[in-house]
Amino acid sequence: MDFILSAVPIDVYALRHRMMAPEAGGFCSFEGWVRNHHQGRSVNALAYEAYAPLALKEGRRILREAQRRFAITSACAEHRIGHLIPGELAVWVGVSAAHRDAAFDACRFIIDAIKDTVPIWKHEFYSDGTQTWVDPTQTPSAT
Amino acid sequence: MDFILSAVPIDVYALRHRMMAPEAGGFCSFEGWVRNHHQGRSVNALAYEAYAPLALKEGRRILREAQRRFAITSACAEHRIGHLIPGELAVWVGVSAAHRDAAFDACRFIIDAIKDTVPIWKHEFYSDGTQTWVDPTQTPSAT
Amino acid sequence: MKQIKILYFGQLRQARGLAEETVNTPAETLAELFTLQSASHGLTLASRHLKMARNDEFCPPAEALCDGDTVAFLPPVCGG
Amino acid sequence: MKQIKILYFGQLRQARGLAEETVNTPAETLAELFTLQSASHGLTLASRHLKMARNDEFCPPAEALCDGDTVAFLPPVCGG
Repeated sequence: MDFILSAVPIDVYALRHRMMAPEAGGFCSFEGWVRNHHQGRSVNALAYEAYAPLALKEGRRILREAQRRFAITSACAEHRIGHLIPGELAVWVGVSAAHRDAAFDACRFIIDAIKDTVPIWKHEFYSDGTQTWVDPTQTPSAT
Repeated sequence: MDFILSAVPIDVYALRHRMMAPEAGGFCSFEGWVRNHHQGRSVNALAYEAYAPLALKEGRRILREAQRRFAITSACAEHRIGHLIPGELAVWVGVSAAHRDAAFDACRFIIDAIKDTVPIWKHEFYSDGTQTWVDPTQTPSAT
Repeated sequence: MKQIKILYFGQLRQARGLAEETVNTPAETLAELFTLQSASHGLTLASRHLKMARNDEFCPPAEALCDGDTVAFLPPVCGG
Repeated sequence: MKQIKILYFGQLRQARGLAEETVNTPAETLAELFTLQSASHGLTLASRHLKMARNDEFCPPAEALCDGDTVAFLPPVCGG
């Protein structure tokens, strides 16, 4: 049960392996990958910036809330910070549970909450040379 | 977009890697793990048996239906056959999509449909020496 | 009489004691074939829980048998 | 006057041109501090889209500032 901010590529295999438990029968994971386009513009790269102390607190609060709301065995999430290119993994969420209902519901709850409240910002760099801090309140949101 | 029956351990990393696509922004996977207990009984091992020609047809039909119903980039599923012990991976489903709604919904649809209609049977071996073909119509279902 | 190859799976394979057999049968439909085999070998699965396949496709029990068909009797599935 | 450390993130960091600064301010609340900084430096984020934190905890904008506080101005988040 941990929320991690990482400046290096996320090791999905280590995260997944750590969550395996003989009493868990189902495991659901979600991955957010960096896309090569956003609202019709070609994306070359992006950078995630976090307010780290608060992001860690908020991420852990979300995982605790998932544990309280759903009958899960364990939950973990890791978010990249720093520069990424299309195809790279931006965020990973994994949930194990005795039954698949709880695994799916908790995984969905966690990624939605991360996107909604964890203080992380995305700076996109486009192939036309422009760049912007993505503001979901200004533009229809993606992924 | 493939449905696979495997007599050897499922290689999650190869399956996941094959699904990565620069236009996909979200990826959802579900794994069914062999549990060490079932309805209060301690499970030592189990065996999955498939009616292979029909299981492959039905599995592929489910993946095609998911592709038709949801806005996904790709979907894949692999199911183990043969003997497994607790902790081993019995089934893996992965779905990539531009948006997470479709990835979650399609992944859930596929695992539900696999459990519902693909001709695969489970033989459980208990630590008390007994064994049974699990019949979900006789007992409340699990996972 | 038709010559039919029958496949058994899971609890039905265990009950019949073999995975497949070839029979000569007067049965006109898949359902009749199951009734005959069931009576001969004490197979107890309730028909409402039984699915059937012919030549590797799901098939309604009321369908007619043809000489040379392969029929499969499928107890409730339990994958995943 | 209170001495307050201010942290800027994302589009606000870009607009302010720096990630943090320490100011002496007469502001009584976090909201007042943002209004003053916004006027001095042309920060344009609408307050309905702004969240604030004090000493690494989310904090309502109406809360009182204390000397020595660290305040963060948080534009709309965009993780995931």
